[in-house]
Amino acid sequence: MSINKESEDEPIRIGVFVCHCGTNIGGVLDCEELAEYAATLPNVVFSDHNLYTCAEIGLTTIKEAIEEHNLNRVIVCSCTPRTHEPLFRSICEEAGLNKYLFSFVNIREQCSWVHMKKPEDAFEKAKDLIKMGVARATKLEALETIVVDVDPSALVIGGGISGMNAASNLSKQGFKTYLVEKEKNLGGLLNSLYRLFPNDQESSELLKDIEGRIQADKNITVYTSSMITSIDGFVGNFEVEINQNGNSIRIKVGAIIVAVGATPLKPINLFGYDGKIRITQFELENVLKNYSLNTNNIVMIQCVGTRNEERMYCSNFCCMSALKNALIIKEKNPDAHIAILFRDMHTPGIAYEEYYRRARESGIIFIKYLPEKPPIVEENKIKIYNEYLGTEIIIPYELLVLSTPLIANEDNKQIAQLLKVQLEENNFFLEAHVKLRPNDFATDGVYIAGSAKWPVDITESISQGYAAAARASTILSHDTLEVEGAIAYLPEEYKDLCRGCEICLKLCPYKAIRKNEKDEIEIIQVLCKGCGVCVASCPKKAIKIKHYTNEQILSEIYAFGGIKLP
Amino acid sequence: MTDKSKEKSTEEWKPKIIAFLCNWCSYAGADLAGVSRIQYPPNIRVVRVPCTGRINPFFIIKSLAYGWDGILVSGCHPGDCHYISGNYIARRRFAILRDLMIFLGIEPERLNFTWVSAAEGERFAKIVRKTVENVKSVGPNKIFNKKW
Amino acid sequence: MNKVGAVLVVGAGIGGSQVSLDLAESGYKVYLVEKSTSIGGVMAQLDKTFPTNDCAMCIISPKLVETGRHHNIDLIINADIREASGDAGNFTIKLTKRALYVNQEKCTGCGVCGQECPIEAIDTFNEGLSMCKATSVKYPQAVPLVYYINLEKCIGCGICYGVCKAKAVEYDQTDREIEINVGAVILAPGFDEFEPDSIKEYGYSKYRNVVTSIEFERILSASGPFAGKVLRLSDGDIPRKIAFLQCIGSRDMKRGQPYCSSVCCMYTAKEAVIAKEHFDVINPTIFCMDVRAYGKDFDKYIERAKNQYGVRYIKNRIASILEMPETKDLKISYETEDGKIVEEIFNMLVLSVGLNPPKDAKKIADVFNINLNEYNFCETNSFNPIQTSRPGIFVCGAFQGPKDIPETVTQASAAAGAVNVLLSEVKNTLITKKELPEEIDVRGQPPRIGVFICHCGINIGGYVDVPAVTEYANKLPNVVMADRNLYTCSADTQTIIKEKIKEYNLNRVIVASCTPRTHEPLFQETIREAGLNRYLFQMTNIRDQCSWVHMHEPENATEKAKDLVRMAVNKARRIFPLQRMTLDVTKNVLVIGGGITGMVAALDLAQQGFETYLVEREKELGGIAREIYSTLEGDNVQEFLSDLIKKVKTQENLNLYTEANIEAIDGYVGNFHTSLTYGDKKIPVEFDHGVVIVATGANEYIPTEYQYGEDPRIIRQSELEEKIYKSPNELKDVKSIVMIQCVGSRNEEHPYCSKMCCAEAIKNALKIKELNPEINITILFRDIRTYGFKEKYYQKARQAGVLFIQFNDNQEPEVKIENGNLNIIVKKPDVGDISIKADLLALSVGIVSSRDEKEELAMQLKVPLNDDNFFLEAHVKLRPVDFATEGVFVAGLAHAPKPIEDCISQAKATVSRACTILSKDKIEAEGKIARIDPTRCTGCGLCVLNCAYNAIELQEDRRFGTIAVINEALCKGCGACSGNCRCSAIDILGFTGEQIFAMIMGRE
Amino acid sequence: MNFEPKILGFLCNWCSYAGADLAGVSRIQYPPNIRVIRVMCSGRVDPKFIFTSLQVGIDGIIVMGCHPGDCHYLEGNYEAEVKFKMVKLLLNLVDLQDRVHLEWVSASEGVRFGEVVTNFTESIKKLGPSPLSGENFDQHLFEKLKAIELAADGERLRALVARKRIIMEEGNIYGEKISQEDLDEILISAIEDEFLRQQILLKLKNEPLSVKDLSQLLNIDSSVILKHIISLKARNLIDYDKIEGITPFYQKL
Repeated sequence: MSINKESEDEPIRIGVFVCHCGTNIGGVLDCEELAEYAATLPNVVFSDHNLYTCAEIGLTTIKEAIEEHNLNRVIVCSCTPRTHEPLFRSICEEAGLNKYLFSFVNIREQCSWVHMKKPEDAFEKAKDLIKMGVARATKLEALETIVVDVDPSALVIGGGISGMNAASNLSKQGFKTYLVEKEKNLGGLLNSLYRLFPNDQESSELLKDIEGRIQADKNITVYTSSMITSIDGFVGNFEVEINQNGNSIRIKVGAIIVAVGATPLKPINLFGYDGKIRITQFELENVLKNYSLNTNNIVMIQCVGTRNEERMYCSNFCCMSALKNALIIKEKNPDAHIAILFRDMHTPGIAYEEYYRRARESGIIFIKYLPEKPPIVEENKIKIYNEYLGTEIIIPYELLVLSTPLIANEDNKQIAQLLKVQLEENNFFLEAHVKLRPNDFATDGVYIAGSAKWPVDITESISQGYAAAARASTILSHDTLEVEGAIAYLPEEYKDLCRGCEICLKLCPYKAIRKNEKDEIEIIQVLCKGCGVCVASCPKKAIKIKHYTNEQILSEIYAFGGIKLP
Repeated sequence: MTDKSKEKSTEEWKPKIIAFLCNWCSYAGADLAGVSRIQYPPNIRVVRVPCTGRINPFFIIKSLAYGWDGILVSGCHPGDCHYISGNYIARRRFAILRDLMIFLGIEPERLNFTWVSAAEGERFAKIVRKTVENVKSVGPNKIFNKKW
Repeated sequence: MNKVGAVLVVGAGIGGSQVSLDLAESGYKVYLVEKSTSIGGVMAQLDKTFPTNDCAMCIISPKLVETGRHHNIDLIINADIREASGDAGNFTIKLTKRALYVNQEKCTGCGVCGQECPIEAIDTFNEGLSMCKATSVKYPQAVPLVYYINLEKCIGCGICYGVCKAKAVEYDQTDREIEINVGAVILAPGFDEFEPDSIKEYGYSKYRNVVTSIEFERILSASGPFAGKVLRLSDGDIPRKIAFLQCIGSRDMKRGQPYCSSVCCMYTAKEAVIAKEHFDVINPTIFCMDVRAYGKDFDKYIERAKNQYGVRYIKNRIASILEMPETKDLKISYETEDGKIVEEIFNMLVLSVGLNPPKDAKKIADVFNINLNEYNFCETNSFNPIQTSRPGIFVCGAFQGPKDIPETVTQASAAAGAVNVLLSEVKNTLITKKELPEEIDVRGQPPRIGVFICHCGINIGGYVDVPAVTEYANKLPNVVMADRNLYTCSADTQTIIKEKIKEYNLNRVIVASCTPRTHEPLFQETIREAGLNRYLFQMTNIRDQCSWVHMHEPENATEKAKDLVRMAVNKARRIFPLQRMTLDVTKNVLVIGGGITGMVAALDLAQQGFETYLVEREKELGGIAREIYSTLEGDNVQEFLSDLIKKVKTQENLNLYTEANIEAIDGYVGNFHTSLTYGDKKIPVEFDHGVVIVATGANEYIPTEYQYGEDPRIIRQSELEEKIYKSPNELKDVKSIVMIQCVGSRNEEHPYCSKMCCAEAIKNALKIKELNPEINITILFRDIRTYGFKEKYYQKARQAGVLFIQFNDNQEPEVKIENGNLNIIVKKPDVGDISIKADLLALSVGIVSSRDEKEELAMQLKVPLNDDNFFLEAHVKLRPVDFATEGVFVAGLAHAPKPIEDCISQAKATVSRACTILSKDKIEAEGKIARIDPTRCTGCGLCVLNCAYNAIELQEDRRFGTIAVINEALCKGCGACSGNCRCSAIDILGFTGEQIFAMIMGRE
Repeated sequence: MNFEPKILGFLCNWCSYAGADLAGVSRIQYPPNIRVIRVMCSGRVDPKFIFTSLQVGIDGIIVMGCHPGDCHYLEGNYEAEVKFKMVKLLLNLVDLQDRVHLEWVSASEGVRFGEVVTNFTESIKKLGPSPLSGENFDQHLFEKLKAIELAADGERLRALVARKRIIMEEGNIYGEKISQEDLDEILISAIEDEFLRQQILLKLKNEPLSVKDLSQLLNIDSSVILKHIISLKARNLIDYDKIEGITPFYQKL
């Protein structure tokens, strides 16, 4: 922790360092003059200009200047804080200055580079920016970063393929891991599968392997037939209550992975589903396990109960399942006639497309149907309109297999509430960001893997399990967690202003605001990310934010406007 | 008067005023001021009595003797007395008491008698303000040296 | 069929509240159903009330608090009755309690929800003159003090839920169906004001400075939008000239209602007077047709308005109103008395709107299956004005016909009286009585005080440093524990208080929280349940009178709170248990006066099984009614009277003494003793009784003016009535009859209106016209006061050709007998003198009461007479049939002149009031009463004079000589005696000098 | 004379500020009038900042945030949008609405950032200098803007705006969704009320005034002024001062 050089009575002493950035800035702006200008600004006691402020020599200059001129604010006018702020902050810290007393002025990306052709105007702009930076710096306050201990253990909810892999991975990294499964056995949907695409491995084999590893792992505690009943706390320090057959178990973990999987849809009232001769693809797996098929005419219908108005999503793996199972049948009984009625075949990647090709070669018939003209299932034949022929085709069947999607578990809502995380419209769990944080939740320390988020196949489940484990380890591998200092808080002296309207509580995307047992609003510092929405919304203006205070922002506005308001 | 006490009186002096309020009108009026969140100076301390008729002149004299800086007595408006005629009796009583007190050299500004009805929250606040002003205008109660 | 000892009261205005309290006190379970969210009705909206200019809120709020807290009254707010089935004695009522979205039990009324609500709505209590929030309370002093969400306005932002520390906001509340079983129903839904939008000429809602009288009432009110400043709406200036227009929507066949709304003349005069009182620059002018100041002391009020306040009366309807575009003043043109049209500019215009039946009158009639009259008010008859067309369902207040507060309160009690008669055998069957533990004897123990300090959510805790105050309290002498609570009034805190009393062996309890006016009884009940005497409690107000009013000075507020707590502790150290004296009640009644009033009261009471003594001075029963044959409405009075007399004579439990003379009445409430002699033989008799009803009536004035008695053609109205009914032949040759009104009324000697003479004249005029339409009838009048539905007959009389000529107050008609011709001359300044030849002159004489007759009784009962020698009730508005002396009641003409239906109402009202005492085996007196130190009393008797309740007497004492003695049963503990006692011999328990000195002294 | 407007940009750290950096890296040229204040999220931009900026004479203010759905803080930019809508509505009252602008710019939209700034600068140039800029600024307008700032800063509008999105999108506490139009209607009427009330308060701050004085100063019908005087009095913000003749004067508490 850096020493806080600033004290209440100490006058503000600002040092301004203007960077030439080679010719990037210096080629457009007269940096020397800017430094001179900066020296004229209130509270500025030192200013300098360097060729490269971020180079070793520049950094040394800053450090020396802090020492020599007893600076308690440092401003660097150069490139963008987005890349260079951490560097300068650490230099300040090295010189014994709180890192939040550093301020950045961007005169390269947002000045010299974009106004090359108007150097005079750019110069004026740079002056303004420096003036604003100085005004802001005057109002800066030293902040403490908050440090919380991290419990080096994890909870994985769901003992399917994704959860087991996540647990195993975490354990291997040395973290105590708790694996909670609501069913009697681990394995999830793996239990109901026969062979797996694309390597045609037997599901039970895979399961045996991984389950064996899990059970043998002393670092993993497995709770089967168990439900999560409560979750308190926050990243690094979750307190979880598990109910196993009526017994309550309490554990403390630093991170949580949600790998609850999903449930296959039973297509009640669709295509004459009866569970006997008209079954689902999942049910077919069971039939295939101890091959008992003596039928020759088999028809499969894809996209049953999905990609429709009720479920506007593709279940991702059903095309592959159908192909795989069709090929298995063909393998056992080459005389079998198999027709797959599909809307679009989704076989992405090399291995999967290969599968598709093999299926076609093996004589399986693929017939496209239109969603507005779905196949009509009769007693032992199917009528289907073929777009290319322009006519209806009749296909006899002895076994009809319906490819149904995975749907969200019924208890997702309950778990989401416990974790204070969001669900999307189909009640799958919603990740923090679809591209950038696909296995994170907005809530820190909680991660997601597998079909709980979206229907995925085994391969993807396993990689997501690893991914989530890796994300969790970024937290767990630290003894302590340093949390952003520029966060919102409810100052003691403003507590009386707060009426508890809960506006902030509802707006906070990180659930960092709650009401404590005294019915008072409380901001959990470690959860706050400092976005400031609560601050800008609080009707009583009781909540404040550090480092982006109203005073700081207003001082910049005043500096630019040039008028000092009372 | 010593210099020290002079000094003390020049700094922010908060007069202490005792208020005798009848339960039915003035006390209710004071409550209404509260319900309506009408702000007034916090110098008064209220003693609730059933009726202004109950206020023995002695209470007033004792209050001054014990060093309260001012007195506020407030009852129902004439005719509104919950006990039919208590406030009339009080009015007569205080008219005489007031003369007596003035005769004794007590500044009349310390003695404030008034009526406040249950609907007059605003008026109550105003009267407290006025009373505090009155008392402030004559300074701390020095006639009686007795301090607590 | 089993009768049920419970009553449904519909509507919780002043009438509904009165009836509920009466019945609850008489031993019935009461369901008081109110359609809005708070009780109090229109009276709570009023600034002052006529004729006493009492502050409406001052006098109604204690009553409302009592109604809200009474353990026998189940208050159901925000509810509508849907269905009423069954018969008298046993009704099943289905009602819907609409959702408030706030839990009534949990809401502490702190108001934070309203403050934080971002949505504004129109404040209907202030008649739209100000704004309130979508989450609001009806008015600040509302009972019950419960907030509710106005669903029409609420956008559902949920802020109130968050800010409510009591967690009382419940958005998922739904309307609730309730079924109750009652023996009787009383309808008291009140009235709705006439809405003057429909009459375009008045410019209401078009011209900003035209307001209705109810709006003006809120403008006048100290708690109204302008805090009592009289300002006009266009620019907020004080209007120098205000014009009041009377009869807006009343007495208006075409555009409003044909009847007279009864109260407008008086409330207009009151509003004019109060406006003038507020700002002397205001000059009120009242435009009216007649001034109908017919009630007790009303005329005096009008005179005061005119003479003392300079209120200008112009007896004309106006011709037009125009707004001046620049100033927004109003130009009014009207006809002067001499027929000229003049224009005058006023700054503001107040429309005295009439009283309409409640908007949902038809619905009420449908639900309860009762008849409405032609104006959609509840149908009743003259001899039973509280009985609806369906047995077991009664009515009171303005739903029966427009009326003022005293008449409403009277009728409310009358309806309660009727219920008492109907349900007397199931009395006391459904009321609850709490079993309480024996009181702990704390005598000789040093005070062990427990202090409970309330955060009141954030209401106190947000401004006052409650922990600091608690710590401070803990250090005070004799305080053995001090604790603080989020809500001290919540149910769980009551349990805590009880536990602490046990744990710490407390013998004094202090609560520092809100106002004792509403919450003291609750805490007293709690400590009583824990075995402590309820007077071992002290309360100090650190919310309404501290945190709320010093929000910006938390430090000073904390200091004040500490002082207040210390003062309470100092007092608590000196308080001691008090006992409420209980008195046995003799369940007998003395009714003095055997007129209609007395007989109705006696009969109703005797029917309930109370031993009743009816005492009549004369030989015959019936009093003044013997000379009345018909009411204006055409009911046969003689038939009613003889029927009544027959019933009285045969009624069980009713002891009748005629030709009686009361020798002495001793004692006090519950325990009177009377001795009298009766019959021509002057047989003495003595008996005990619990209450007294005074119904001694009054007399017809025997005129000395207009040469009465000098000519057989000059007769009184009652003599004319006798002729009409007994010997109509005498009228055969009569061609012209002149009637003169206000003979012996409204003059210096009798400055009051006799209320019934206008009706009498019109009644006789109509009857004569019926007998012979050819007879010319001229009525000379000052104001025609056919108030209420009687207006109909005034219209009828005019239609029948009766000529009405107004004479000025100071220019009475002259009677000239020349050459045997009877001529009556009326002076009209505009048209000159009019001379009318008459064959008969009927003088409408007033009612007078003679001091000689009344004084003795007044002395015996220690009750007062007013200047006009009528008995003076305890409170004009709220206790119209009570005397200040408990257990003594007044009804009928003894109280003031009034027609038969009013007398009957009052008679029944006294029945109910009497029942509140007679229904109890024991009555509990007040605990905080005066106590005399006989060693200091000099027997000067000043206290006797000061006591408004006749609770002090001078008595000879063996040891101390002549000393004052307090009758504990009568003392109300006001302390007027104590404050005036020159020897400090009297102290008030609960507010002793020592206790108050302790509060004064205790500053460190 | 060539008018060079003063333009202030509030840029969210994650998208727009990065977009601006990208514009720099790509050497995209745009007018140099803009000065940037970096905030963590566009949702942090308190309406007060915008009103203050206008008051100190800045000619144009642009707020930039992440594209819908891209917010680093999940939904902060939606909040920014709701708040900005109120800012627009308030500025409508003084005809300054065209001087503020809200735009979404992502981290990859360097070119677009340049365009947005160029266009906005052009539009402000067309509008000419702000009536609040320079030495001889419009005092009257300044006070009105101050009133707007205070109105926006008041509990009522802040609460309404902060709950607006939830009520529109997730539904209110009764589970109903209220349409944007209906909410806007409520908001607009609240805005008009609060604006006028703050104007009254500002006027009363200097000296006690009567309803008629206020009516004249604010050019609003005196009966409307009175209505708001009642509301302000009920909130204990003002009180009677004195009565001159027949005219009561009010003072700020």
